[in-house]
Amino acid sequence: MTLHVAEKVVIITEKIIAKGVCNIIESCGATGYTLFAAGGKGSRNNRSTAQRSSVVDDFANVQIEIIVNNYSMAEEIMEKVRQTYFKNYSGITYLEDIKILRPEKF
Amino acid sequence: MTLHVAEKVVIITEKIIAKGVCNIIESCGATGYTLFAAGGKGSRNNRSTAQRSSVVDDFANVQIEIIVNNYSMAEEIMEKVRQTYFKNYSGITYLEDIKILRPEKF
Amino acid sequence: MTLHVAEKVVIITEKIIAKGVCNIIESCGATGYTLFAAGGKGSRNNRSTAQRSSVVDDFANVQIEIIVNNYSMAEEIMEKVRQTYFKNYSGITYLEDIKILRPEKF
Amino acid sequence: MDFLYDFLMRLLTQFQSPTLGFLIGGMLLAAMGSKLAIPDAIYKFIVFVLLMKIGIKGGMEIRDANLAEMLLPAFFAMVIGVVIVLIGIFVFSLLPSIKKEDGYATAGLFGAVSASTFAAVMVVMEEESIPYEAWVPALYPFMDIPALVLAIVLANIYLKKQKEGNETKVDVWGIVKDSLQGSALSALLLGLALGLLTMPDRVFDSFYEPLFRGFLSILMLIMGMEAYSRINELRRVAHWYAVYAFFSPIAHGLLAFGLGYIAHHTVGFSPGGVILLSVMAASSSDISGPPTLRSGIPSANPSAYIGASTSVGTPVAIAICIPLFIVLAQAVF
Amino acid sequence: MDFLYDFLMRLLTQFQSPTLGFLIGGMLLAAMGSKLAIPDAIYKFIVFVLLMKIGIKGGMEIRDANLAEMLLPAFFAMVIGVVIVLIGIFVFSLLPSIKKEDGYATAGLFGAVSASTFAAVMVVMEEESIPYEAWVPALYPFMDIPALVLAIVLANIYLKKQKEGNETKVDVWGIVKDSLQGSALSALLLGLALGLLTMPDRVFDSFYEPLFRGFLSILMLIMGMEAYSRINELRRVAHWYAVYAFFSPIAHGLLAFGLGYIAHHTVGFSPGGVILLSVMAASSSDISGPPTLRSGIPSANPSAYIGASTSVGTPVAIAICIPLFIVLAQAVF
Amino acid sequence: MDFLYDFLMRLLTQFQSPTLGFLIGGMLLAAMGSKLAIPDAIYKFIVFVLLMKIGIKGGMEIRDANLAEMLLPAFFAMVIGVVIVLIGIFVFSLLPSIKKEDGYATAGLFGAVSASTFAAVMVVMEEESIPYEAWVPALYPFMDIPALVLAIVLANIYLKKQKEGNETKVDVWGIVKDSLQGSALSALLLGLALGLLTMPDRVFDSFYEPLFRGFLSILMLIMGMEAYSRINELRRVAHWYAVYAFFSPIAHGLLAFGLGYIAHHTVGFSPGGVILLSVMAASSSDISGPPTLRSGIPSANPSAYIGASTSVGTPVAIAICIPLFIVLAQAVF
Ligand SMILES: Nc1ncnc2c1ncn2[C@@H]1O[C@H](COP(=O)(O)O)[C@@H](O)[C@H]1O
Ligand SMILES: Nc1ncnc2c1ncn2[C@@H]1O[C@H](COP(=O)(O)O)[C@@H](O)[C@H]1O
Ligand SMILES: Nc1ncnc2c1ncn2[C@@H]1O[C@H](COP(=O)(O)O)[C@@H](O)[C@H]1O
Ligand code: NA
Ligand code: NA
Ligand code: NA
Repeated sequence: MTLHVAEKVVIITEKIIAKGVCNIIESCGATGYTLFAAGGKGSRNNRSTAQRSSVVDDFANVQIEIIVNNYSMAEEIMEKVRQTYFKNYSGITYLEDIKILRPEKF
Repeated sequence: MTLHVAEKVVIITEKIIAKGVCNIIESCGATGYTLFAAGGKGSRNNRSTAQRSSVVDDFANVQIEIIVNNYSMAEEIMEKVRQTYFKNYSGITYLEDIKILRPEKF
Repeated sequence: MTLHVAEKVVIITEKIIAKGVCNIIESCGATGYTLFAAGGKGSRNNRSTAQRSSVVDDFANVQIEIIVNNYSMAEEIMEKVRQTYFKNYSGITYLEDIKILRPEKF
Repeated sequence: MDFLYDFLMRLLTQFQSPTLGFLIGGMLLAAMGSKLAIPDAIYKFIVFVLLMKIGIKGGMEIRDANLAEMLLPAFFAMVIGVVIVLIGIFVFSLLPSIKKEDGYATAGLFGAVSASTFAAVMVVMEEESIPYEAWVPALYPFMDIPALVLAIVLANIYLKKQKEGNETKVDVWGIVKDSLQGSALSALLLGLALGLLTMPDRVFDSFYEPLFRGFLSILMLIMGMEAYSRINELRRVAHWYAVYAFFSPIAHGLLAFGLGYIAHHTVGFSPGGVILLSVMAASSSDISGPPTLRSGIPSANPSAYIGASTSVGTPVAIAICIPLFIVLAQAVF
Repeated sequence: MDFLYDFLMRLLTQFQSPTLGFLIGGMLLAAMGSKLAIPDAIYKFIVFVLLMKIGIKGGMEIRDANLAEMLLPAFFAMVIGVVIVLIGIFVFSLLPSIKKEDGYATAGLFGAVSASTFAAVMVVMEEESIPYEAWVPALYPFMDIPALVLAIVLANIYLKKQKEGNETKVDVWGIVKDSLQGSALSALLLGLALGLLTMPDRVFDSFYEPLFRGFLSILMLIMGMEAYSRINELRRVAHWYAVYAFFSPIAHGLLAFGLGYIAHHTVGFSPGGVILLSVMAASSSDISGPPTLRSGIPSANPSAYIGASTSVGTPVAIAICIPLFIVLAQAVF
Repeated sequence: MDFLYDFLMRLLTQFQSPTLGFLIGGMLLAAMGSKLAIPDAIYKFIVFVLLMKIGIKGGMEIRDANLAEMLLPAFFAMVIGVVIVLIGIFVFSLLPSIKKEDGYATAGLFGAVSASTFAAVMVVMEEESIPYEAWVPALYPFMDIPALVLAIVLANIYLKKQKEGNETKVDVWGIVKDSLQGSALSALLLGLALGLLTMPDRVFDSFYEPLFRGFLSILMLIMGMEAYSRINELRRVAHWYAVYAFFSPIAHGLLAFGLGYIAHHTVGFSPGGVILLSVMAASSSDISGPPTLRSGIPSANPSAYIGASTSVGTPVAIAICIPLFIVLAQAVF
């Protein structure tokens, strides 16, 4: 089993802009992404996990993970998301090194 | 605090086969695993997060993470899951290096 | 785009102590954290994902991720959580290397 | 002529029925990109309550029923399930650009029974006060399970032959068990048992019965939204699925109507029972069938069979087949 | 004097009404750190059923209504939505330490309509058997949408001027669409259409109508818990938001009462209709408005406008404005 | 003899009661590996509505009640909670292979009260039209809280002694607060307050009352599934837990019956009240107790105490103790 080095971009931000972030991801050419519901606390605010009834549900968090086998695409996604949204919406983004099986898939 | 290098296997696949994947994981000898509900988009299809009523709920995604302190067990899990399921079900798998506290626990 | 090396502490434990764990995290000086609902199996028990009605819901798992740009803070969080809780509650903790954009944010 | 007139009139009335109204409303909402969504937990609970209501009611009334009367209709229900699958497989084998196992799976889904369509026809029967035998809801599994089992078994035999050409063994009992353990059949059978063995009249009258209509209206809304949102998937597969899904419910219903007619004249099966049997046959499984097929025929493409059933089959069964078989029964009996 | 006495008496009775009781109960539970939580799925379902009930009822009765009568009140509803926003923006521009776009967003939210307050006043009208025109619920979007659109458009014109000083274009239709696609307006309009075009009497009588009061009680509990838990956020922003949120509902309601009075004398708008129009004006959007504003004016701080509306505006509208405008109508008409 | 005959007859009838039917149905479904699952959001909502119903009803009727009558029964409720815990700890200290703190925790859970068992007995009382004092539901916290507090305090004193052998201080008020903040007691007390202070008759009659029976049936189904799925956990701990969980509910109920008998003869406590007090004592907490114990005695193994209560204690309380104490009351009073 040969593994290949690849990158995982992680974006944690408000659920309300999840769709917009996914559009950016696709426009950068990523082959896919995975979404998780999340709660959290950051510099701006407390966000509840989607457990209790939140009258304004769209302000919960979402974590989006994108695997790319190409460092510059990772950079591009992070940069675009940051520039488009992180002035007005809360959010952070970071990168992890991972090892994948089939580089042609990503 | 001495940390020890270990591996985290990540599997993202259809919820409907989660049980089968967990059986493979246990049969390979892993000490545990953690499951997350996920949505996503990949080469095959769009999978919704479990928010809206999905008439066919079992087609949502699940992410399974397994920590092993043994590279060959990681390989074995990835290989077996891939061979058993990824021809017919959507799914990806990858590996991350992590650092753990008590290697004897995993 | 210059990326900076940082650490991600991951804690998987029982939902019932999530609040206590978050207090420890804040007391150690972390700037934020992110929470996920999780299910899992470990040395102690099977924990269901929060899908079916669990009469005793507070025993589901939660995964907490904390990004810190400072190795000793990571150590401190892991150590304190372990000492405070892991004798009586199930839980594991590990560390991942990540790359962040703005080190001053964390 | 009269028949056609009656049918068109009833079709018109049907379009004024809230049941269909909610279905179409759901489609329109989805088409207009509305963010309205019924939470998954509510959807699951609604399906549970609807099936419990049908089951408990059936169980309570079966107590005094002459179950010998049920034998022939139950046998016919099985025959219908089996024949629909065989016809379906045959039809798909004639059509171009259909992957073999996708055809098997689609035929299986159309042989099985839709819980939502069944609940919808029950409300219409009540509104029109058309009587039927108490045990008719118990025919559901007799049609549903054989259809799913047959489709899965035949597909696996086919697939194994492809691979090895040698001996084949499929776990039939495993598939039956999987069907029975599914949430829809579990709820229906639990309801039947509780209706039969306990005295649930008060909880039935105060809860399951009054909520039935309202929960059905919301289920219809969900099915409408689902139908619309699956159309895109259906577009990506061969168009023959849509054609099959449009015409076969009518054909399947007619087949069942014919057998029901025989049962009427031999064992006195009621006209109301014949209508229900026909709508069961016309319906295609949307809740419990898909997961069973997904694990039974993993290589079949779910976009094909789920799209065909949810986006076309169920709307046709509800909007066209329910009024059609009521009018037909009125014309024939 | 008499009026004041009546109002205080009614305020007292109001405090005995379960509606307000649940609202206050929710606040107390949150204040005492209770772990009681109504699941999000239930909350969404409750809002859906409440709005469907209001919509279906309205739709069923509009059928025989003379819609020409609706023209002037609908026009006034629009005027009220617009004027509230303009006044709000003006007021906030006079207050110190208010970020410009936060003022726009808050004014927009108070111009829009609260689904929960509206449901609450409907129950009171029923309890008091105060009659009103069947089409009054249909006034909701006429006030809600213009208010949100205007606030977002003005904020964007302001923000673009800040940046560039040159030509500005805002996607008005996009904002209208976003409002209509929101879950609250979608449900209300779907209900209206179903009430108008289908015959939902039985499902309405057996489901939507009986659940209305109970679901409202739970929604009030949730709004109470939410009000309390948002107070902390409100504290962190300028205190003027709380002052505005306390007094403006009364002022907005009075403005609407005045216009309703004119409509009463010109086109015979009923006193009940005037009360409803006033409470709509007094209410501030809590369910559908915030997400629309969040995407329409992303740089505005949600803690300011949501805190103001949910923690102060809605409790004031329910506890003070509902009894106030009923008493006022009794005094005036 | 007559008594035994009556009891067996009633046990038989009880097996025909839908309440028990749903409980057993849930166990069977789980045993057969059914995929049917009631979503967590629905479960939480059901528990909330059941407790609100009991609370509101109690609150409405307490208004005209003579609360002085309540003093002795409330005192007895406390005594029962305390004595059950003390006996439990003593019994477990005699049994082999029981970890000390697991015994404390299990005793605490059996001293506390089960919301689901309590709702179940309320339905039976209604069905049998057995009258009781309006304030009996308010006895719940008088038994529940002292039991949990005592178990936690004693366990912590024990644990601290183990470690240091020196002075010990346990935060009693913290535990009481934790109990009161739990979702079950919060809902019950909120309901009591609303029933007492507001006029919730209409919302009660149109919503909480009609849904009660149906929601209880679903809660029983859930408890049955939970009971079965926890049996495996129970197997892994000492078998004495199962033995204790089987016999102690009957013993606890008899103890309460005795004290209730005294209250009957001294302050005229009604036979219906004695039955309710006995079933409360017989029941073991399944919803709110476990989380309180988990944080109060973290080193105790939840598989032991939750397994004992949910898998054995609750089924015994519902299936055996409810009919037993009704028959006993009929024999004695
Ligand atoms: N240091 C951190 N570690 C983990 N997650 C974080 C951290 N800081 C922020 N987050 C997550 O990112 C979201 C937005 O952060 P912010 O923009 O700082 O409000 C928060 O709600 C958290 O979920
Ligand atoms: N490039 C990617 N990055 C992150 N997640 C992915 C990626 N590709 C696929 N996935 C996830 O894996 C699931 C199955 O992928 P696939 O088999 O390609 O349909 C998708 O639904 C996503 O959740
Ligand atoms: N080897 C592992 N890999 C991934 N997750 C694990 C592993 N071991 C334990 N966990 C998670 O940590 C939780 C607590 O573990 P434990 O304390 O061993 O019962 C489990 O419920 C799992 O969610
Ligand atoms: Na069929
Ligand atoms: Na307003
Ligand atoms: Na007890």
